[in-house]
Amino acid sequence: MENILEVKDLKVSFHTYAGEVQAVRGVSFDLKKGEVLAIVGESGCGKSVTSQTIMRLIPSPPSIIKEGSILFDKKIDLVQLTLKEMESIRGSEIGMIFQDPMTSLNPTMTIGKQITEGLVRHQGLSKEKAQKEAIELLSLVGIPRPETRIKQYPHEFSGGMRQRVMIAISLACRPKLLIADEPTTALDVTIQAQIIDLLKDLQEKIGSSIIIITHNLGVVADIAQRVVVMYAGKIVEQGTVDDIFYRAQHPYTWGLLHSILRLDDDEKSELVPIEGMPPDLLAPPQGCAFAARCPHAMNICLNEDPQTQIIQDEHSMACWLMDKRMRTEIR
Amino acid sequence: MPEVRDNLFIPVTKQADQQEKITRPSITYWQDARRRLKKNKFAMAGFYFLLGITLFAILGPFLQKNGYDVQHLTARNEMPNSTFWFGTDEFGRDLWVRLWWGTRISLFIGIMAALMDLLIGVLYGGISAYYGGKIDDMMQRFIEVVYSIPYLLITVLLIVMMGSGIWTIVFAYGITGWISMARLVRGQVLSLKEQEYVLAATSLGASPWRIITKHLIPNALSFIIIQITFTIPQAIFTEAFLSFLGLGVKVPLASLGMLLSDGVGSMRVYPWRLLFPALIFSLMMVSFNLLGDGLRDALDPKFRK
Amino acid sequence: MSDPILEVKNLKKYFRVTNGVLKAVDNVNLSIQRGETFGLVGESGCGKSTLGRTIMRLYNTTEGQVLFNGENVHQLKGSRLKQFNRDMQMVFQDPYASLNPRMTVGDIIAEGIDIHRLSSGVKRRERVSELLQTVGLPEEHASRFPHEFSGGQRQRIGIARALAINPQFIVADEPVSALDVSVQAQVINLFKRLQEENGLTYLFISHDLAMVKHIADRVGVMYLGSLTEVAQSHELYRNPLHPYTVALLSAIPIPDPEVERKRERIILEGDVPSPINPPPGCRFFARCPKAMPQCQVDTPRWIEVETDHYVACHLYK
Amino acid sequence: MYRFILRRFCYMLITFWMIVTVTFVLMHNLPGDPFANSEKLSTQQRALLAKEYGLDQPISVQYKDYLINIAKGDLGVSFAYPTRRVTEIIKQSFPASAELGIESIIFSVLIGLILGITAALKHNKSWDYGAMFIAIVGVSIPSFVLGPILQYLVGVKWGILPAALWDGPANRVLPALTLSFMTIAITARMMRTSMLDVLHSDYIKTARSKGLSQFSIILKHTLRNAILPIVTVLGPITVNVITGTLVVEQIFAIPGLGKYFVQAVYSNDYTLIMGLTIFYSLLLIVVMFLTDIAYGFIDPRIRLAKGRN
Amino acid sequence: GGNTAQSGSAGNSKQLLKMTLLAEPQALDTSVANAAVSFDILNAINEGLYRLGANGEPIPALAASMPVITNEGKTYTIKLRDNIKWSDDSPVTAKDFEYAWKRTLDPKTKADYAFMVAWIKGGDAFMNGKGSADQVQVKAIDDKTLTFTLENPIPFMTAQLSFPVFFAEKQEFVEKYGDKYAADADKLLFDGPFQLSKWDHEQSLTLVKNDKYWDKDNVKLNEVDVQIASDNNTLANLYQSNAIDVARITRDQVDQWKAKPDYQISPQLYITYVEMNEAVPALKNDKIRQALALSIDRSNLVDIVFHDGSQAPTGFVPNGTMDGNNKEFRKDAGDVLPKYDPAQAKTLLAQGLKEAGLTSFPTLKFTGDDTEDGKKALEFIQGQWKQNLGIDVTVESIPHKLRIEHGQTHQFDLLLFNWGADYNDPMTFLDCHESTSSFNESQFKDPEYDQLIEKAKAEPDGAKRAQYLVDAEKILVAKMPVAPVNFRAYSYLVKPNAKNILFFPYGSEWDLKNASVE
Ligand SMILES: Nc1ncnc2c1ncn2[C@@H]1O[C@H](COP(=O)(O)OP(=O)(O)OP(=O)(O)O)[C@@H](O)[C@H]1O
Ligand SMILES: Nc1ncnc2c1ncn2[C@@H]1O[C@H](COP(=O)(O)OP(=O)(O)OP(=O)(O)O)[C@@H](O)[C@H]1O
Ligand SMILES: [Mg+2]
Ligand SMILES: [Mg+2]
Repeated sequence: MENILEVKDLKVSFHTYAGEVQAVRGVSFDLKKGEVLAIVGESGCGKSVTSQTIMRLIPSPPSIIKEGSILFDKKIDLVQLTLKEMESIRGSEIGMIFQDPMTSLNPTMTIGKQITEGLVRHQGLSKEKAQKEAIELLSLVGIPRPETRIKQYPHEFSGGMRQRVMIAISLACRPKLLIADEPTTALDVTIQAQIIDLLKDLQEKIGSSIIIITHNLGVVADIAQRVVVMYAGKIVEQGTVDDIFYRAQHPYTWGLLHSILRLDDDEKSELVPIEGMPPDLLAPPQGCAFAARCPHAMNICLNEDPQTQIIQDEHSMACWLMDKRMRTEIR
Repeated sequence: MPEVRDNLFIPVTKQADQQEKITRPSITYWQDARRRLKKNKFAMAGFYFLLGITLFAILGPFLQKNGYDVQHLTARNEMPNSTFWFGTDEFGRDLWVRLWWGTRISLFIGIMAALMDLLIGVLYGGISAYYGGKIDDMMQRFIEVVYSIPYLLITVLLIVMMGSGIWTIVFAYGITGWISMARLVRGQVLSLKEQEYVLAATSLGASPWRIITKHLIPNALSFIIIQITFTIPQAIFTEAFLSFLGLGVKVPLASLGMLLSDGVGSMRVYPWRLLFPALIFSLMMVSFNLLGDGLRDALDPKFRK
Repeated sequence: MSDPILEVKNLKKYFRVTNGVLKAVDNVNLSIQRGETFGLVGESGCGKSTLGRTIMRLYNTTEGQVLFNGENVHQLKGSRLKQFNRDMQMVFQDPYASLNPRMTVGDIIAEGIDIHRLSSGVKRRERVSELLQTVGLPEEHASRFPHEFSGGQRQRIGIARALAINPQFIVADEPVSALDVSVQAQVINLFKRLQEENGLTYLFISHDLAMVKHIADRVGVMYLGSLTEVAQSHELYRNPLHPYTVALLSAIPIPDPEVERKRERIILEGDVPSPINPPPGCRFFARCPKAMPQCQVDTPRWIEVETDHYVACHLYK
Repeated sequence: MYRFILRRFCYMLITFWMIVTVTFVLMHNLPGDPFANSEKLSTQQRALLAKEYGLDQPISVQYKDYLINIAKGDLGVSFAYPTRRVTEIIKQSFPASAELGIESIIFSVLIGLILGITAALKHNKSWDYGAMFIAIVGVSIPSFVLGPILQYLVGVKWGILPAALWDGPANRVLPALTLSFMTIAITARMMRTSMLDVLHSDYIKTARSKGLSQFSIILKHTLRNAILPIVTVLGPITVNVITGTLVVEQIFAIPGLGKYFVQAVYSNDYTLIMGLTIFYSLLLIVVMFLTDIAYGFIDPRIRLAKGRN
Repeated sequence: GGNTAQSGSAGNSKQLLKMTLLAEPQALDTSVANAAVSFDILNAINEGLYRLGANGEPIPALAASMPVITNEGKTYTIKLRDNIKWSDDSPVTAKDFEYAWKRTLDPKTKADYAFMVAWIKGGDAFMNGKGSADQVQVKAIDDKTLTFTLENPIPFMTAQLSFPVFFAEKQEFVEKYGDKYAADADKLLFDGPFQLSKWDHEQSLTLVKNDKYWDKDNVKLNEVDVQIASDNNTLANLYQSNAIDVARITRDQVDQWKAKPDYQISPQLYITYVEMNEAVPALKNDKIRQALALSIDRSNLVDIVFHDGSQAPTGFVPNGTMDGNNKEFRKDAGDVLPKYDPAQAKTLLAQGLKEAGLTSFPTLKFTGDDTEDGKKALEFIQGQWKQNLGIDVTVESIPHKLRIEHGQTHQFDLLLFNWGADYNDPMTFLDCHESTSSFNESQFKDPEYDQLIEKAKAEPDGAKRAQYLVDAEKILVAKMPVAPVNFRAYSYLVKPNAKNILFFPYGSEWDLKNASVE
């Protein structure tokens, strides 16, 4: 199928008083039309920076895109666009949902105004038309009595409803791509289920491609078709959900899967944590970033960065364990 | 592709310690803050200016043989020259000496005001917030009352009752000046006392005294310090204002404010009588502000650049 | 063998807020046996922390009692209070807010020792090293400051602080929810190890049902200030009775695509209502898929449906 | 809502009563009596006068009478200006002070906001430093230095604007400017901080993600929210500026209220002191109350919290 | 820019003059008025029986002629002019004068200057609440004739009748407004050269020519715009920017202007001296007091502190004071004050201390006004004593009113005192040192001095009286209970095209009746 988004060798850094923080250190992945892609990984591994770089939302300075390209819809390289050109793509071609619904809405503006803003900007709708559209959107995301609701302010909504409003805003112009950065992390379990359900539902109806960022593997299993696993600013493994959950090859992915508790797991087995902590991106280590925490680390891991290798179809990973010279016993 | 030798494919043996290695350099909060402050050129400039001004305020008068009150009736209103570096006033008094004396007084008032802030403001705000409830309510009412009486009225009343002088000014400042500090500390303590580490101490059975001294004050300290860097110039400013109204320190001593208001009167004929005090005063104010701003940025981790 | 270390009887904790009364904990009954781990789950804002803090004496009660070793903790004074402070400790949710940023790790851990004057000088230092080792940190870290540590390490410091005075009972208020999944297990394993070694009793608060299931012997489910169901943990997961528990269990996504594809979900309608001035009747009424007219009027009673399996729902008589 | 207002009102009364009492006590401890003001009066005459103003009564009676009079809205007759009632003095002098104060607040808010916004938008660039430097210089020059300098340069030397007096609109410029320097600095700094806060907030990211232009984001999303914290301090600042015009009044010969604050104390003008205190505190209390309400208008969260009752 | 005095804005045909007052007139009620700022306006809008001429001589105003004085200079009979009217067209009658004076004496009126009217027989008793209005010996014999009898003969009485406290008031009008009388422009009646058309309190007053005034033909100005401004710098700046035509200036501005034709000096009947409280042991000794007086460099003081045309004093009665016998008192008495002599002062101090049995001079408190002049003078004198005598005093500047109270209750060691004449006669400066005077703040007691003053008061013969006063001053010089430091003068800037503005040495500052703008 056709790719809607191709990210190639993206490198993003922040200039801080302490030095250069290499938040994203060479990330490449594709997203097909109509596909749901999940990006998982530990806190601080660069998920948000990657997604916000696609939207060009990261303030510059302090950030710079050092290398790479983001090909959107086969033709436009988002990295090369001016901010003005980017403004016309944001909201209309690409929509975004943020983690915390409590702070992501402007507290002093009515919900209606916040939804219609994008419509008026991109589709040039009149106020009344935009208003009608907003009401429709609200009922689409399952908010009862949308006619009265659009006149209300964010604080009059609960967390779950605000996240629905965020979804309505991001879908207002029916974007081809929707990026959801931890859309449910701040919500309760039962509400989380509602939102995930809604996202799945809307994806079917509207047909947007979705990038969902999360560190909840349960959510990934529920909604995603493909998964990208990130660690310390790099992609360590990517593949279909089944590749990742059942045929994972990277020690970090193993660790991640092992440290997660499962509700349907009956026996009380000992949990296997990943010891240690992720490296400081101010001075990323030589070699594999995970080596320090990896139970299978070898001398080479400390010195040389592994290359990405394709294992099968869409399944690829970056680890020396897959190297041909690797003695089989260890594997 | 770098050349990779087979012998590298050997598992590393790790010590537990290595896993726990902390990547951040080990510096204390204060060291961190100091480093950030040192990086702030403006704040450091402010700091060094203040240091210089303080030094001169202490030593400046000794560089000249004249006392601040000696009148040279034959050398009145002289331009700056080799005998009188900053010129003389209408009594023929050495402005250099008077200026540094004035600076000394103004600084003294500033420092006293800072002490008042610490003594009254911090204590008041701290007690009000820590005990909360009815006590807080009552103490807040009281603050409201003091705040609602025109400050100028209180000050003038006091000066009329006690006579003018440094101590009266300090006292007057003590009556009204601590309010912003009290409010700030109260706000800080109110939020700090809900912090989980304070709850943890409470659940360990810590006494209020221990909580206040070990937990609340140290954590509000950076805000207090910043507030003080604002209080000091404010007190100096207030004294200058009172001097303009003729309520300043007792003659023949002169504060910076008095020299200024004197100088304004004669600025068209004897401009140096305004120029030098104004220069020092502005420099002092600018320095305090720069230092205060710099401290705020340095002490607030959010302001990391 | 019933040896309750903690009993909570008809506990109510209301907060007075600007627009009414916020019933954060409303009529909770609970009993925890010595040496067990009691898990408390429920959605955000349902009153778990408030319950924990009221048990810890950090809040006064509005009504009801908390009995610890048979004594009403809210009436303790003097040396008994000191003893209580030593016997019951708390581990907090936020590893960033629960350590005083201006104190060294050593002083934080030794705070209880200092307060209760348990030891000083060399002994104190030795005890701190010992505690650091217990929670798996090198002893040199005693001279460092909290901001130099990662979340997981900080949480371990918090645990060491609680352990310093040899408590019998620890209230763990969402001790791992702020941590990354990859380090959560470190802390959970530590909790389990300590329980085995020291025979501790835990009140383990969390909103992660999988976590609670893993660590707890018995589990209580809370909804909007009240307990809705209490049972042995395996019993609760196998045979949930209250419609809320059922929905909650079904809402949790399982990190297994196969399972997820097959699973039938119960998605609850609507949002958690506000605990301010709640209506009479069952708190869950508005969202309950099995609501009956009776539920709107009567508050359901607390009944033991099976042995050790309690529920508050009109569906069960 | 009614309960809220009622409670607030009660608090106001209590505060108010305390203020009256405190001032009353302070005032009666002033050295000297109100009729020491003239060399020419004989002792007998003074005694007669004191009697007429009720000053021979025990303090408690005077206090009681005073409270009763206040309740009736009567602030009495000024001792120093025997033909003028205190209420009249305030009525005659307040407009100039108020006008000057409000004009200077407008000046400072305008300039302060521009400086603050510039600084925030160009955070940590030379524009930021420049704007903040202007703000700092603003607080570093006392008005009694700035006023005469402006008066001489602009009014006399260049002859662009009237040097002093209170005749027409042109006369307002210099004093308002002098008075506004301090507040320019305050608003500029506050605006900078709060703009920075808002600019880093999540909902600005949301607005950007909708594809809104930088300009409309600042106009529609940032300003309103950033101004909120300034609104809260603006009330008290305005009151302070209005009553603290003394220096500027004197320099520019403006018929304002400021000078009475000093004069009344000096002349032991009991009724005027009390009247001014009452007026000032009332002004302050009312303005703070209004600020709260205004705040509610800008910030819907507050509006609702109060309206729910 | 710069100085454009010559092209002053006064050069208009509208006959508009722009004046300033240093403060708001506290009252324009002639009975109550107590300050120069009020007198200035009252002199313009009202008129007494007499008006002072350029040399301070009384000229008949509402009176038709000079008074007829009988009864050893105690009884005055005065005829009023025919065509004098209030601004409401009613005639000004002798009754209006009788009413006004009695009203002034009435304690209820709270008139500061009532003591002047109390020179009339029965006045003192009434003023102090002991007598009644009927016993006051002032009477309107008919509409046009007023007669009154004084307690003692007063040589300068005719001139004093120009003082606002002796103006007329219309009973009907005063009573109509009660408390509010004279509070605003529309609550005033006018019988002088101008009417007050607008009074913006604390800001400005507008005077327009009074068409009903008997001598309106000699009034040239159509309008006088009076702004209220007090700051010295501001006044100079306003003058320089042509916003005003007349400004009073001091010190540094004097230096700037003194060579220009705009500059004028108006010497005042006004003296500044240091009071020495004789109740303080160290100040009981004559020599110590003399030492303190001798060690003050008065000519430098006048130059530094005032610098406005003020003169170093040569006695206790300022230059320009008439002696009641048509001569200037200072010319009679001569330069009696010992010269500045630090060496002599030092010896005197040593001798004085020995006489007083003191080993050293105690540290005394030196109190004065907290005005700019006051503070500067304190500062200067303190420095002089320190440098010339080696003695320390602590300086305290307090508000004017408080200073007066301290003085009257004798709560001071050394006090800097200002005294302005109420009438043009040495008595106003001398009788306050009588031991019985309530203004005898230094507690100076000298029976001989008291006798001389009392004799002078009762003496109807001008020459004899003047001699008594000269002798009295000599006693003051010898004993030195107070040390004079300044004979005050005011410096004015007047646009050269503004003519015939009269500046007075006491009472009101200026008079505009004959002023004009060319
Ligand atoms: N404005 C910034 N300045 C400096 N460093 C930054 C900035 N924003 C992000 N970073 C750094 O970039 C790295 C990646 O951050 P990012 O927000 O993408 O993480 P994440 O994977 O989204 O984590 P989380 O799960 O916590 O949201 C982090 O190490 C972070 O410290
Ligand atoms: N000090 C307090 N004052 C007023 N209301 C409070 C206070 N503490 C808690 N509440 C309210 O009581 C209710 C229960 O809060 P609590 O913190 O116990 O919930 P929780 O179950 O711990 O939620 P979370 O999972 O978010 O920690 C909430 O609605 C909360 O807003
Ligand atoms: Mg993120
Ligand atoms: Mg909680």
